[in-house]
Amino acid sequence: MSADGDNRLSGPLADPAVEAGYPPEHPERVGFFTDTSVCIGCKACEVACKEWNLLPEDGLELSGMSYDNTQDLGATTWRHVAFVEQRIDTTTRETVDIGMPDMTRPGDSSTAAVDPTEDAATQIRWLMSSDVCKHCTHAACLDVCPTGALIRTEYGTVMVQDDVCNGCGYCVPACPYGVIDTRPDTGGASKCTMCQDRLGAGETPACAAACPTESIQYGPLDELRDRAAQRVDELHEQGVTEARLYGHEPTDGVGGDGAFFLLLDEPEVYGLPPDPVVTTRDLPSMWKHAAGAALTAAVTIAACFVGGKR
Amino acid sequence: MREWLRWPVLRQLSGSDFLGRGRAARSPSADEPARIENADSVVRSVCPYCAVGCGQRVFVRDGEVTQIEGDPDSPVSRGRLCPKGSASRQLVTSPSRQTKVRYRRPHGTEWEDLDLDTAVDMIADRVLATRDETWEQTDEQGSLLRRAMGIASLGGATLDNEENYLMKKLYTALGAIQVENQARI
Amino acid sequence: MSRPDDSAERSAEAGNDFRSYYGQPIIKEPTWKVPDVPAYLYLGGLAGASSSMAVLAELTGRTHLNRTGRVAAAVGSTASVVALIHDLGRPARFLNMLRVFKPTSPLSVGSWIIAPFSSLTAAAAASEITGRLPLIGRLTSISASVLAPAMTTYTAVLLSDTAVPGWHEVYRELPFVFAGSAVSSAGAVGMLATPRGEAAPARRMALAGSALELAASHRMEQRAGVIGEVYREGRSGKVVRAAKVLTCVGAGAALLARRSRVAAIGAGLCLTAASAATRYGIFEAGRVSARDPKYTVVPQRERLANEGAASG
Amino acid sequence: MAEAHPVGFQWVMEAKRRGAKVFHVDPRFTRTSAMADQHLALRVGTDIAFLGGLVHYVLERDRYFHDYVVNYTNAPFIVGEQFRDTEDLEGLFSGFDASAGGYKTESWQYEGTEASPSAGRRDQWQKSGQPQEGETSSHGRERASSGPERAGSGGPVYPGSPESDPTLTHPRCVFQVLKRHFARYTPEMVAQVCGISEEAFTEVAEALVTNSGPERTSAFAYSVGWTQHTVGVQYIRTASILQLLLGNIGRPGGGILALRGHASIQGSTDIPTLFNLLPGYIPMPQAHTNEDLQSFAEADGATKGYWGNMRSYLVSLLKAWWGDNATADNDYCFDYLPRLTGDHGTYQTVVDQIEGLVKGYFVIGQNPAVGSSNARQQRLGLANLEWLVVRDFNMIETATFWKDGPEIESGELATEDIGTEVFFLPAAAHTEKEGTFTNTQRMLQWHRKAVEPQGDQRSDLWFYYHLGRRIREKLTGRRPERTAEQRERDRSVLELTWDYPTEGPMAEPSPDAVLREINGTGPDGESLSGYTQLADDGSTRCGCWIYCGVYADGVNQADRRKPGNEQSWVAPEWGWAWPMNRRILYNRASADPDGRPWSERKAYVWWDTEQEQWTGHDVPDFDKKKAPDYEPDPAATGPEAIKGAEPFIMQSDGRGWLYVPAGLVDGPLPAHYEPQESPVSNPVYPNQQRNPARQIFARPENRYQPSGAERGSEVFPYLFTTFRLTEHHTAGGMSRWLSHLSELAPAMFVEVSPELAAERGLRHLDWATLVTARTAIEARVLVTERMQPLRLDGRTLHQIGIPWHWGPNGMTTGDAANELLGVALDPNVHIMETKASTCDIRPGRRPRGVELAPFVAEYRRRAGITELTGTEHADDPSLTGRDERERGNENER
Repeated sequence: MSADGDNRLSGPLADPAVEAGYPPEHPERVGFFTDTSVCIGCKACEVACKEWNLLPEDGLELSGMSYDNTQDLGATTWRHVAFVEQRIDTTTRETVDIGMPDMTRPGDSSTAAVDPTEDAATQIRWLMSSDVCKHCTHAACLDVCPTGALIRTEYGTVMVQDDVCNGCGYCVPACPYGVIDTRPDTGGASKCTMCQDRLGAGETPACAAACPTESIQYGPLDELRDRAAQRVDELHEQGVTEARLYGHEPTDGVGGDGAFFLLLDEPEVYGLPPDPVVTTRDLPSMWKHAAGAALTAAVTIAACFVGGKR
Repeated sequence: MREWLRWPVLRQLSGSDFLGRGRAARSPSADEPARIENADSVVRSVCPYCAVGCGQRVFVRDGEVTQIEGDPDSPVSRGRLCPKGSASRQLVTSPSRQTKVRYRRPHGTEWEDLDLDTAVDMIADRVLATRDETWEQTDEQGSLLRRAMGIASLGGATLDNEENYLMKKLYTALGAIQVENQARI
Repeated sequence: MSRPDDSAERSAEAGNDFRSYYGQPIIKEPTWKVPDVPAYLYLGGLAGASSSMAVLAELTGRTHLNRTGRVAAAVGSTASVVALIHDLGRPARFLNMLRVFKPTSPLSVGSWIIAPFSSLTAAAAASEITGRLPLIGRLTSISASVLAPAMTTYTAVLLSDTAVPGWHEVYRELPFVFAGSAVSSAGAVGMLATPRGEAAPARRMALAGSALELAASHRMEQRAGVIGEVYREGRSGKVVRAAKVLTCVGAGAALLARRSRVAAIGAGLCLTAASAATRYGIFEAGRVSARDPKYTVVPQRERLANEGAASG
Repeated sequence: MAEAHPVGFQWVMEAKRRGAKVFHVDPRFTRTSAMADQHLALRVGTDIAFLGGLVHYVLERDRYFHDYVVNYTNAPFIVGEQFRDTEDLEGLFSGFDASAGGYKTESWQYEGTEASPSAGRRDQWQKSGQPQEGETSSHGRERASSGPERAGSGGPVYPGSPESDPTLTHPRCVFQVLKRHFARYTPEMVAQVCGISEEAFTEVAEALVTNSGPERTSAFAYSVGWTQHTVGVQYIRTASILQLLLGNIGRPGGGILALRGHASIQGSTDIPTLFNLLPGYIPMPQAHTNEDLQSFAEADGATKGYWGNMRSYLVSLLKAWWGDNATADNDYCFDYLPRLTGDHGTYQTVVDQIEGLVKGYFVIGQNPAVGSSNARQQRLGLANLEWLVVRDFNMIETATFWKDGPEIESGELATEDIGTEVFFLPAAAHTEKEGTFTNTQRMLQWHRKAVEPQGDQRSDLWFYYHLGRRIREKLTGRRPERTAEQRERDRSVLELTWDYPTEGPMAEPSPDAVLREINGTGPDGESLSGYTQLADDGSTRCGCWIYCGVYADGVNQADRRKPGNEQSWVAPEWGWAWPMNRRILYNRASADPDGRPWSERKAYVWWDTEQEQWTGHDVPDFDKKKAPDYEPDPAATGPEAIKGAEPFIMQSDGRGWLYVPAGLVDGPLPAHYEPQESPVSNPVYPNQQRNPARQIFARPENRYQPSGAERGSEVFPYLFTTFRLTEHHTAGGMSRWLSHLSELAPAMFVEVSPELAAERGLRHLDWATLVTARTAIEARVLVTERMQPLRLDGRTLHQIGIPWHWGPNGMTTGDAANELLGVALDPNVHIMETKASTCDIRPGRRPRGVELAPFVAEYRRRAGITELTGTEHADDPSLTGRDERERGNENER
């Protein structure tokens, strides 16, 4: 699309704020590193976020998904703690999903519970992870927004300007993580702003400020990436070989996330896509194909006028 | 004309944000100050839920609590709060909180309104009547009892020490001994 | 991403063996409403092809067909805008669509296309109906026709440029499906509203559009891999199949339409319904693919496995 | 801890980061378990067996901290010949009186001493020469020789010095008694009782002992999972024994940490809204033993340790309350204090409400209608009052029981028939008033006022101040018409110091002035700086002696807020901890007998030989100038009688007690007894199923269930325990009304294992009904592998987890777990057993309306429950006092 080549739509990008027109002396890019290995599932992040951003309650439903009654991120839930109950073989570190307990009456189906004494090497573990908007380096929501309501901020984060958004909803299916949504009460799109206003005041985002165990760490993204790499090494040394980072690579499909994670299992187990790609990476190709199709249509129509009246 | 010049498309064309993904598309709302910045006062407090005693900062504007968050200075909590502590603003500003005295007369089927002053006065009368009615000066053997067994109280663990102190002092002087709180439960 | 060595193997087991978070969707289902957005898609395509048809009709002296095309383009594009506005969460802020020009946003690009296009076609249609300012009418009609081809396919990009597997993974074929559908829908309207004598190009458009649509659809489903399921199975699959049947029937009728007014009307109605159903079916298939985490996880896992195989 | 105290848990995570191992012992796999290195799923109610196993492990392998044990504990003291252990008496200690359901405790004493419990109970014993154990009144037995009402205050006292054997070899020394007593608690026994593997047990035991000693310390953190049992006090005792043996008390990183659940539950114990205490753990006087100040205080005056100054503390308190009216001539108004005659605890009070004895009830920030055990019993009590005052934020169940309580729904009560007059007064929140909370570390923190309360909302300080003011005005006004007797009665009220300054339009009394009164003043009216300044001659005033110093130098020390990162890791300049701002109690034990730190790594407080005083990171919990080699004069009393090498200065011998010669009513050592209701026969002492001295109330609304091998126990085959969730608070008064919390845990549920679900046909997310002898409740089912069946002796046992936050009112509603529980109490502290009981569970919703009572009655019939069920060997005033006719004619409600 431009002289910068692919960088404007995908691939590693050193400074997304400059890309979005901010002068080079803008503040450092900040982000979240969520270390799920120390998350205690207290949901302080969820409440602190709602309290600060004045978000309403959005459902009093017992989900049955372990202790997760929030269920997903949404327009009025900008932090969501996932709970995964599973078995792990302590020698091989292989995990066995438990998932939602069978909704049928036990005995009616063949999925009888595993006898825990059968395999002494497996033990129960309970994964908890606080999910949030990833503040992608290449943010599809922002790219597809027709009004400029979604913008890149000077901190390299992505936010919705509520006074601009007309509720077209395009950002909703564009997000590869299923983060952003429109609010039924206001009609506008809404998601984590990384507490843009608090950042302006020199404060930490509400969720990270509340987090009792420093599972949610906020800071300059480069620092967080270093810290995360160290933490993974540490866990590997302790035998937690399944620890891995998610969303930290600038070479990934979204150019790296502004909010990345240390996970203890595959991303999809936490409801995260295993290999997200910003949809606009393919936009040039899409337009090429569309142009070809449009041309085809034009030519076809023209051809239809060639010839007689038959 | 000025409105027209603020049209982001013009900013896109004239500025560094040709694609309109940042600076050019920015609305003044993106720079609105945080409500903790324009608070009239920031009050140091302590979380009212469990006994860890996390520090809280209470932000006030126009006589209303606008935000409650952890106090980073506290060596107990280092600025952190659990979900309950984080919900403190909702606790104190919740519209479900009662603001008026409610009264139910004996055998009544509905709540009634009652003036606070009248309520306290009526309670004082009840206390004195029950005290006299159930007073025990001595037991059968003549040992001093000096108490009123008709009055009991439950509560204190969520209150301030000063409040517990006045409660215990007043009850003891009245001879009410069945004074208990959550520490027993 | 660093991950255990065995993960690639595990994920390589394709099909239904995938892991998820309690079966919850990973991406959000579009909030776009029915019939607003399918109508927007259909009407935009119809308007675009109709505009081209009008200009060519005028050039070739087919006044009725010109009139039909002009009116269809104007009504279609205006209704398309109305449908879009109706779908907005905050309709009063429709004009914010022109607040910025976002080359990265197909909806922004589309808005910048549809805004002049609908104005021009409206002017052209007004001139045609009132008979006033014919020169202006002609100029606006011709101007609109420059934008017309884009009108037929930009909505395909609009859908493809999302994380919805059923739309994104078929971004190469989808514009051709839309183009074919647009041409055939304009042809259908041309057949319906134009005397048979002038309607030959419309009939040909109906046939050619249908052929293009069917061919592109077929190719799309072939190439979609596991995601192709959403175009074959369930409710969305039924709608897509119905659209195809209607297209075939409509095209067959169009072959007879030269001789029969009834056939012409039948073909026009069938193809109009087919075109609308195509848009609706594709819309619905996308929603299904968004709801089931399988369509997000399995293709991504396959991609990773392939990358792993290539690099490892 | 991660569940109920998440922010406190950050320090566990911090320790873990530095290499600490975390073991979580809990019947349920919780959020804490998820973070622990190992989770041990004990059978509910078996912690004494588990901890006793650890004690056994330490003793058997000689892994105790020898120098610490010999010098700082009562291990060398010789126990009297008359003492018989549970080993000798098949699960009972000597002195048990089966007819009274309690112990005569004098046989537990040391040789050569006459141990007696406490000032509050002693002189009756001294006068008669014979403890009058077993007397029963309507308020429970007065346990003259044990004084449980005083046990929290620092232990009983005894004159003289016990015989001692520093070699620890005398067969009757405490150490040897301990060894014999815990010999049964082998790893095999632990496995059999608790349902955990021997390997898992050994791993914990080994980790614990290797992480204790001069270089390392281990800590125990507990909460009501330990206290809410019929043997709750003995749970803590077992942990104390273990930690003393390992040398983990009084040292950094050690201790037994109570994680308390309410903002000032510690404060409301220190300044007690509790029947048995006066501020600072001074016991309330007893009718039959404390006739005057002299007899109340003198025994303490003759003893060692800081309780020797009891008279100073009490006289200063009386001076604070009755001011100039309290003089030496009138015993400083000692006779204005009402007297106790037994248990006047909250569960006894509810019984008295039902019996019509208690007529007026203040409920202040509590919600007994759903928050206390046997909630129906609580509501029956509320319904039988003349008047009720409820002060809270929201319309809690205790305020609305007459209108929409479960008994209205079931038809048992009708609104029109309930004569209770109810006053609901809206309360001010913590942001709307100032004052101090005392946190779980004994630290007072002042919270400042941010905004004014709205409408009729007032602080409780306002309410009690103005209520008192009005009462005094009325009494003054009515004085002419009062009889002489009544006027005498009124003097304690009218002469009370009640002149706090008020401010603002609401006339809010000054909490600052109250805190100054609590701190105390000297003859010059200036604030005192510490309790050592208190005098027994009426020259000082102090509202709570342990809080003396909180206003030292005229400064509100509780309001100190020097940022944590600008001071040492002990952070002594944030808030103020009692006593004397000491952050670790008995910290003299962090140094060896010579006053040197046990190790550099664990240095905390030590003797500075150059300065000749104690110094360190914390305020030394010791006489600052008392040298380690100080030997008291044999005739010395009070603090002067404590040696320079005896750290436990509140104890009457300066030592930590492995064995408790007096002060407890249910044994000098802990022994495993099954909970009041258990499906298991006691494997440790087969002839003694339950705590023989437990306190129960066999009443129609409080029926007990058969246990173990008793007929009918199979009707209630499942164990259950109640628990808290992170997302809610206690009985829900501060969480169920908040949307941001309610949405996180939006429905009452129970946790069951997949195996139990299969056994009972329970479906995930469907409804289940839980039944006990009291009633039935319903809840949604969460089937989770976090709940694991136990295998005991080839038998499978299922445990059910029940959160107790719900009730019928608020934003998220549900049946209260407390409906299920009966009231059976620990006899020392009268705390109920909520953490272990039995029930049945079945799919579907519970019967509603009039169908509920017959449904539950049928369960009782099937289990053969009578009023005698589960009452053997127990202390139950209602049993001995009851009519034979009623006994024979079981009237089930």
